[in-house]
Order: sequence, then structure tokens, then C-alpha cells
Amino acid sequence: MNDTILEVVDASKHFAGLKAVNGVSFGVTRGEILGIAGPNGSGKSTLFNLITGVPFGPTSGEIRFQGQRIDRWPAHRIARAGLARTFQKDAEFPDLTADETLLICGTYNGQLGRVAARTRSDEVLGLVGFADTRRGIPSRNLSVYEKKQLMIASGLMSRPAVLMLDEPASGLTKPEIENLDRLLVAVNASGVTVLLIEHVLSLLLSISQRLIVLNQGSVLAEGNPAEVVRNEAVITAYLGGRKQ
Amino acid sequence: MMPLLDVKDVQAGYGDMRVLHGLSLHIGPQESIGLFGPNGHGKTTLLKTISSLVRPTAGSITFDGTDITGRKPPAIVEAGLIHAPQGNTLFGNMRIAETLELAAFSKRASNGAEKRLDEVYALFPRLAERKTQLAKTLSGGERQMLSIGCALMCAPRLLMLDEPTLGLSPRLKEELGAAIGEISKSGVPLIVVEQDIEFLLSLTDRLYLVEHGVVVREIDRASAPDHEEVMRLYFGEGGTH
Amino acid sequence: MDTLLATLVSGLVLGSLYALMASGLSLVWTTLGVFNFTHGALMMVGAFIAWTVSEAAGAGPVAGVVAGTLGAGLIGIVIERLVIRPFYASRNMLLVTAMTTLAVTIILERGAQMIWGPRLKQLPPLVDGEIRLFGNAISAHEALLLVAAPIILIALWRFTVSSKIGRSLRAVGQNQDSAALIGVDVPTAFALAFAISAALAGLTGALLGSIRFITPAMGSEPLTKAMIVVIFGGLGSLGSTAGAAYLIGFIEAFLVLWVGLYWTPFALFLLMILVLLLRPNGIFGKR
Amino acid sequence: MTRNNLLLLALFVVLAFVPQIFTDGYVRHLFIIAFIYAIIASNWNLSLGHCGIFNFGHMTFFGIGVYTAAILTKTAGVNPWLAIPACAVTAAISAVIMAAPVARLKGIYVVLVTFAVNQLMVQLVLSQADLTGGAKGLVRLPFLTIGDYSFIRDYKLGYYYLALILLALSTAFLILVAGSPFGKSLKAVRDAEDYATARGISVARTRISVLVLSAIFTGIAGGFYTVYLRVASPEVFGFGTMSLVLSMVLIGGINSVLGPVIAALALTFASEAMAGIGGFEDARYIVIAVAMILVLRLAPGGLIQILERLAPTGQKPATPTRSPA
Repeated sequence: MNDTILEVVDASKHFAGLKAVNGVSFGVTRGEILGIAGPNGSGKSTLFNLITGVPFGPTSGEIRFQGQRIDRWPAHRIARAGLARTFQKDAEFPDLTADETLLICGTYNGQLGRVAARTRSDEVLGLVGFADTRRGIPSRNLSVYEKKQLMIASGLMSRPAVLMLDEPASGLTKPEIENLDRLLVAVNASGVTVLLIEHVLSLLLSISQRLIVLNQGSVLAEGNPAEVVRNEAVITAYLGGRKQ
Repeated sequence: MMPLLDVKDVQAGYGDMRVLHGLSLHIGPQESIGLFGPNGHGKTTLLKTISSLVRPTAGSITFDGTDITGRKPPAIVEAGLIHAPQGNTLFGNMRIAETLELAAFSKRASNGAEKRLDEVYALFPRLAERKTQLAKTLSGGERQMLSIGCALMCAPRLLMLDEPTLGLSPRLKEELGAAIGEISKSGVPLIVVEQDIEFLLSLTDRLYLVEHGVVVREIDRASAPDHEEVMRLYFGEGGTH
Repeated sequence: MDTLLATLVSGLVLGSLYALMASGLSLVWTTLGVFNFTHGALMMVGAFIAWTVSEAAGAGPVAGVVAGTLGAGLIGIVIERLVIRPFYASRNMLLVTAMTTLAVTIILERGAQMIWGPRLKQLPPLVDGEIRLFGNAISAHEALLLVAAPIILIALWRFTVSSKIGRSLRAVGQNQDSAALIGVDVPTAFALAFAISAALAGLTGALLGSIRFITPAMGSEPLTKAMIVVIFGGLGSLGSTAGAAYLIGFIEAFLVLWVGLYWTPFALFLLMILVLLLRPNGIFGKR
Repeated sequence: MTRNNLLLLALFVVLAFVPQIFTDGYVRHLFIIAFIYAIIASNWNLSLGHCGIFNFGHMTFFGIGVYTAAILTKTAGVNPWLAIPACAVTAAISAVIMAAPVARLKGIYVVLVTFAVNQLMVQLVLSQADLTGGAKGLVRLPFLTIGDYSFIRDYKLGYYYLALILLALSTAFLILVAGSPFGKSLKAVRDAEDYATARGISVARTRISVLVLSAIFTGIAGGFYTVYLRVASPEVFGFGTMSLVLSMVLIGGINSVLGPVIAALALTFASEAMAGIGGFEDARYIVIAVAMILVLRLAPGGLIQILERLAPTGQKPATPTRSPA
């Protein structure tokens, strides 16, 4: 089988004059953790949106996932094919409990029956370290960290090939970020390829095997994380520093 | 000396979600300050609270000796406390000239509006070239210019800029920075929110680091942090290996 | 040829009526983001107030039309204050205000029934006589409606484009926060937009009161047509709303000619579903 | 079984004994009407409350049921017992037609289209007078019988129990739907559309399905209404009926199955009681409209929410969430 599980080829997303993502190309190797960084408004979330088709695919370009072109598929079909993602906003189904959330994700995304969904729920909640005592309360009452755990767990219900995380560490405390770090490594070790957008650079650098930096909708740098962050263009894009 | 703006123990948020947890800061007369810190920790909310788009649940805000806590936005604008919000799209279906004329809406601002309009066009010649264009057709940099231009039309006595260079290329950023510097030199005190500490230090006298809804550090020009420290401040411990 | 011209004229009359109705809906929508179900009822109230002042009090039709316009405008302000403003911060403002304005419609319709009773009423025309248009005779009052509608629409358009207050309404509609940050009092702007829209509905009702019978339910059919106009034209700009209004007026007139009164609603309905399947945001809609 | 479902069961047991207590036809008539409203309101709540579709055209499904039964029994001479289930089919078909554009629309356009569909149905019924009787409607329709037994006899005893059974079936159906993964997915689509899509749920398909499901018992209720009252008039689509039923949904409480049922019972009786007061025929609608506004203002979740606040179920209160992302 091909080593590249996901391939983005010259993908662009334009909104009324604004080029949110402009001619981005990269590949994701099966099994890796690929970090995506970039200043605010550099197109990171839009890139996730156009890959997953939520709410719309790219204006132009191709997305290939496990050898198939998916850029014209409806979003729910892309999800069922094994691309799971998380969101920064609307990060929970407020009226549903953790059990209910996982049940529908198992039913729709994983095509599981009730019993199989239940078994899988136990597995994924264990994997993300979600407390059993919190499974029965509506998600609106969960803490920020619990919501993130649940969202990752819900993505894993269908045993996706790729998990795409959009700033999972935002709003978390330092100990929680450390937990998240371990959790993502465990998820990756279970055979899931991980794409990680993150602003908290410490997390990104500690777990990514490769890093892509976006700026103004285009790829600015790509490669070994430790080297990329020393790249002058990257520092300029991030901090705009005019010294040196 | 009495501060121009005094923010004391302000708490505020959206619905059940509290963002500011007792934040305090002050600006002396003729002083400009910068705010920086990670995203989502309350910088924008602070500006919105000062301009009364968000109502504080506790604490007080005093401007030029008057308590303005909880006043309505038009009253804040009338007092001369002007906020140019982040990533501003303003009024997409309005022409630039229309927008700038409308921006001198308050009573105080309507005096001398024509003169200020000329000043804005002088400061941002690109806006003058595009007078009849709709705001939504502008580029990111031009939108920021329009946003700042609008704020200037309000005749500010204190100008708050929320990430004016967000998403701009380094060249544009420099251009805009120069314009903001000119505004500051003309005697308008500033509060600037930015990610870029050096950019802030070039424009303002003091910086506040805002984290988790409070001020965690105050920095002045003399004690400006070096590059490594900046990275650490931003990205947490171990920012650069 | 005669029927064709007659149909055109009838389409023009319908179009004028729908344009006046729909532009009011559009103004409230673009400024507040609220769909005002009371719009038809406000039209009805305007007609009844006009009748009361003109006929019951004997002040004459001109005073009636003025009173109907102002009365509906005032009621509009009260409605905005009582059932719209409390819900500005509501998470589901669009749905909640659709329901509260629906409830107010019931209150106005049943209230009118209680106040004015079931007997059919009609206003005398503002101007007497007939006018020949393309060889067809129409009443001078209908001709007045034909002339008045574009004048009112253009005046409304000029107001929102050129005047400071009108511009501030547009600003509020496009970006409330930014409008507040240049000193516009957003709640006042909302009330004003609602009042203007309501007055426009009242005026339409008072004018229509000489052409059709005044009944508590008279607003419902024009409201439905105005909604179809809005579906066709999108709720964005005054221009596209007015354009769609005249288009629907002509389509309706021609449908009556071609398929007859019997099938017209059905044809209109099919047309609407078709348009929506092909262009979910309306023919002129962009969003 | 949840507390609410137990309450529902208790309610149905009590309702089963009502005819033993109230033997006169009028009170039973009020109950029958209330049951019909309860079916419409609780099914409307499925699309409006559970799935968050701004559906203002639900009465269309009821009206379609009414006219299906009327035309089938009167014009085509179909047995009323067969006409009632046929209403489920026609109502479901009308739901598909309405859902096709609605599935892709957003916000205000959903309100406009559903409302316009409803209003156009009124105009269609009025204009197609040959078939529908126009404004006068269709009258003297056949009534239900089993063998020689007429359901009108014994002070409407037969109709009472049939209405109650239909309500029980509809309620059981709604509880089943709400408890299924599909029912849970409705709330997911309502509250976080993108997240739901990213978990393999097709928003359009969900919307179409929920509209069709909510039309089934509503259509049946329409058919039953016709063979019970033996008239079909365009009023059933009208503004008045619509806002009455909508107020039942709102006052009863979006999000629950029990709320709209109780609200339908309470409002039907309240409305009838007010109609008994001289000169209150119109004012009662005003009172209900005012109540609807007050509920939206004071208890946006409906009265059921207030009841639940009074009797906490031992659920943990919201844990404080920390600073946001």
C-alpha cells in the first residue's frame, strides 16, 4: 500500500476576494503526527475545512485520501471514509451525554449496532481517559478538557485512519496540556495518523514528527519541527520581529 | 498624576463563560500601552468591555476622572474612547467615503469632520484612491486602514486598536505601523493589542502580558525581554528547544 | 392585445402593492435580522385607523391615510419595544421573534375583530374618477397607487443611502458592533427601522382600503405574497426586493390570464418550489 | 424508564378512566379535540424542538390529512377506516415535497418557505372549490362504524377511546424516535451542525427524515379529525389554529415529549372555558397569544422547564467551566 495516506494537491479556498488558502500542497504519511502551525488568519482551520468538506470543499485543487479523490464528496461521506476531525468552536452536542454522543457517532460514522457501539465507547473513553462517572451528564456541563476528550473520543468511534485536531490545547491549563500530549501519543500509537493544528508550540514541538507552517494561506516552511521553528521566515511571520 | 484610563478588577465574559477574572491596568496621560499574550485569554474582551460592547459583571472603568462603567456604547464614543475592533469587515456594502463620513456620527465627532476626513485621506492615500469602492471589495490591509480611519473620524481622545496588523504581509505591516506611529505622535494615546512584542515596543511605552483573564506581567521599554524570553512568554516553557 | 395590456396594468397594480409590502419587510430584516409576521396585520390596522378617522370621525380620506400611516408606525414602535427588544440577546432570536410577531398578529387580528366588528368596511378613494392607461380604464385611485409606490420606494432608498440616520440604519444592519463603536445607538436604530416599516405597512393598508374591503384578515394574503416576493428576491437589498415584487405581480397577473384564477395559487406554488430547488437563495439573492 | 415517561404512563391511565367520570358528550368532545391537538403539537415539536428546523408549515400536514380523508370518504366513497391510514401516506408525501427545498435552506428562508407552503395550501383549497368545497368546505362526511355500532353513540365513547389510542400510539412513536440514535442525532444536528456532519451525519437527510416522520401521525390526526367532526374546512390550515397549536408546543416546552401533550390538554380546556364567557370568543385567542409571548420571555424552555426546576431530578448542577478557548 502507498505510504501517503492523505494528499493535498494545489488546494485553494477563495471567499469573495479573500484567498484564505492558496495553492497548498502536502502529503501525510501513514502513521505520522504532522503538526500545522501558523499565525492567526494564516488559513489553518480553512485548510481543515476544505479537506473534510465541512462546510465546503476546496475552490480548486485535489484532495486524495487512501487513493481516492474526495474533494467533491459530501462532508458526511468523507467522515465515514475515515477522516475524523475536531473543532475549536461548537465543540460539543450540549444536550447529549457522552454516552449518547458516542452512540450516534458509532451509529452514523462507524455503522455500528448498539452493542458494538457500547463496547467501542468503553474503549475510546478509556483511551482518552474520560472519567466513567461523567458519562451520563449533558455535555454542556462538562469542563473544557472533558469536552475535548469527548470530541476526540467521538472521532475515534469509527476507527478512523486519520484524526485531525484543530487547536485542541486552546483554553487548557498546563497539566491538561500535558495530559493531552500523552493522550495524542497514545492515539497515534494505536495506529491513527494525526494532523495537529496548534498554537501552543510546546505541544506541537513535543509530539509532531514533521511540521508545516502556513502563512497567508500558503505553505511557508515544511520539515523537521526543531529546524522549522528556527527558520527566519517563520519567526518573522509569527512575531514580525524586525531585529536581526 | 491622574491616569487617563483606569481599569480596576474588571470581570466580564459571555453568558456563563467568564473571560476576565479581575483585570486591572491603567494608562497615564500622554502614554500609550500595548497588550499581548496568548489567544483567547481576554485581550479582545477587555477592549470590548472598555467600549461597553460587553458589560462587566464586577470592577470599574474610569476615563479621564469619570466613572464610565456600564455606560452605553454611544456615551463611551461621545466621551472620546474609541475602539477599532479586530479583523474588521466594517460595513461590507458601504462605500469607503460613505463609511468615513458616517463614522463621524457622534456629536463631538461631527465638529471638524471634514478636516479630519482630509487628514485620514492624507494618512492613507489608498483610501482616497478607492473612495467609491465598497468596503467588502477591499484587501485585508485596506480594511484595516478603513477601520483605523473610521476610528480617527470619531475624534479619539484614546484610541484602542485590536490586532491592526493581523494577517498582513511584513511590508504592509510596516506601512501600517508607520501610520499608527504618526497617529500616536499627533498626540492620541493608544492601547494596541498585538502578538508582536517588538512591534508593540516601537509604538508604546509599556506592555501588559494578559493570560487567563488577568495581567500577569508588566514590561517597560527598559526591561524589554530578549528573543528567547519572548518565545518562552508566548509558547510556554520549552518554547524553543 | 387589449387583454395583454389589461394584464400588464393589473400586474403593475399588484406589483406596486407587493413592492410596498415587501420593502417594509426587507427594511426590518436587513436592519434587525427579524422577520416581522405582524407586517400584514399592521397593514390591516392602518386601514382600520384610516377608516375610523376618515369615515367614523368624518375627517376625510386624506386625514385617514395620514392617521393610518402614523398609527401603524406608533404601534410598530410598541411592538418592537415589547416583543422584539427583550429577545435581542436570545440565542435563537430569529425563531423567537418569528413566534412573538406571529402571536402579535393574532392579537391585532382578533383585537380588530373586537373593536371594529365583522361588518365589511371600505374607504372612499383619495381621488375620484377613472384614468385611461394603454387604452384600459383604471380608477384614479389605483393610478395613484401606481405612481405613489415607486416614489415611496425611491424616497426610502434615498433615505438609506444619503441621510446620516438612514446610513446608520444600514450600518447597524451590516455590523452592529462596528455601528455601536462609532456611536450609533443600536436599539434606537432598531426602533426607527421598525417604525418606518410599520408606517409603510399602514400606508399600504390605508391605500388598499379603497380598493379592497377592510377586514381583520385582509393582511394575510398580501403578507403571503410579500413572503413569496422575498423568497424570489432574497432579503438583501431594497432594489432586488422591489424588482421581485413587480416580477411576481406580473407573473400573477399573467397566470390568472393563462391558467385562470382556479389554478393560479397552485402555479405560483410550483414556481416557488422550483425556484428554491434551483436557487436556494432566491433569484436575485446572493447569500 | 425516565421520570417523564412514568408521568406520561400515569397520565394515560388516568385518561383511560375519564369517560367513567365524565359521561356527557361535551366534556368528552373537549378531550377528543385536546387529544388531536396533542398529537399535532407533540409531532410538530419533533421537527421544531428536537431538530431545530424553523418549521412554520406543520399545519399543512394536518390539513392534508383532513382533506385526504374528506375527499376519499365523500368523493371517492372510501371507507373511513381506510381513509385514516391513507392520510399518513399523503401527509408524508407532502412532507417530502416541503422538505426537498427546506433541507438545503437556512434560517429565515426555512421560516419563509414553510410558512408560504402552508398559506399556499389554504389558497389552493380555496381555489379548488370543485374538489374541496372552497371556503365552505366539505360537510356531512361519513362517520365511523363497526358493524352496526356507530361511534357517535354512547356519548362519543368510541371516538374518545380511538383518539386516546391514537395519542398513545403517537406518543410511544415519539418516545421511540427520540430515544433512538436517530433521535439523538436530531439534537446533534440542531446544536452543532458542522460537528454532526464531521461525524458522518447527513444534515439534509436528517431534516427530510424528521419532517416525514413528524407528518405521519399529524396526517392521521387530520384524518381522524375529519371523520369525527364530519366536516373539512380551510380553517384547519389557518392562522388561528396554527398559532393555537404553536403555543401548545411553546408553552409545553420544546425538547420534551410530555410538555406539548399536557399543554394541549390544558390549553384546549382553558380556551373552551374562556369561550364560555360572554364576548370572549375573540379575546381568548388574545389571552393565549399573550401567554405565548410571556412564556417565551420568562421561560424560553416552556413550562415543563419550570416544573423541572421545581422538582430537581438529582442531576448535578452545571460544573463551572474555566476560561474559554
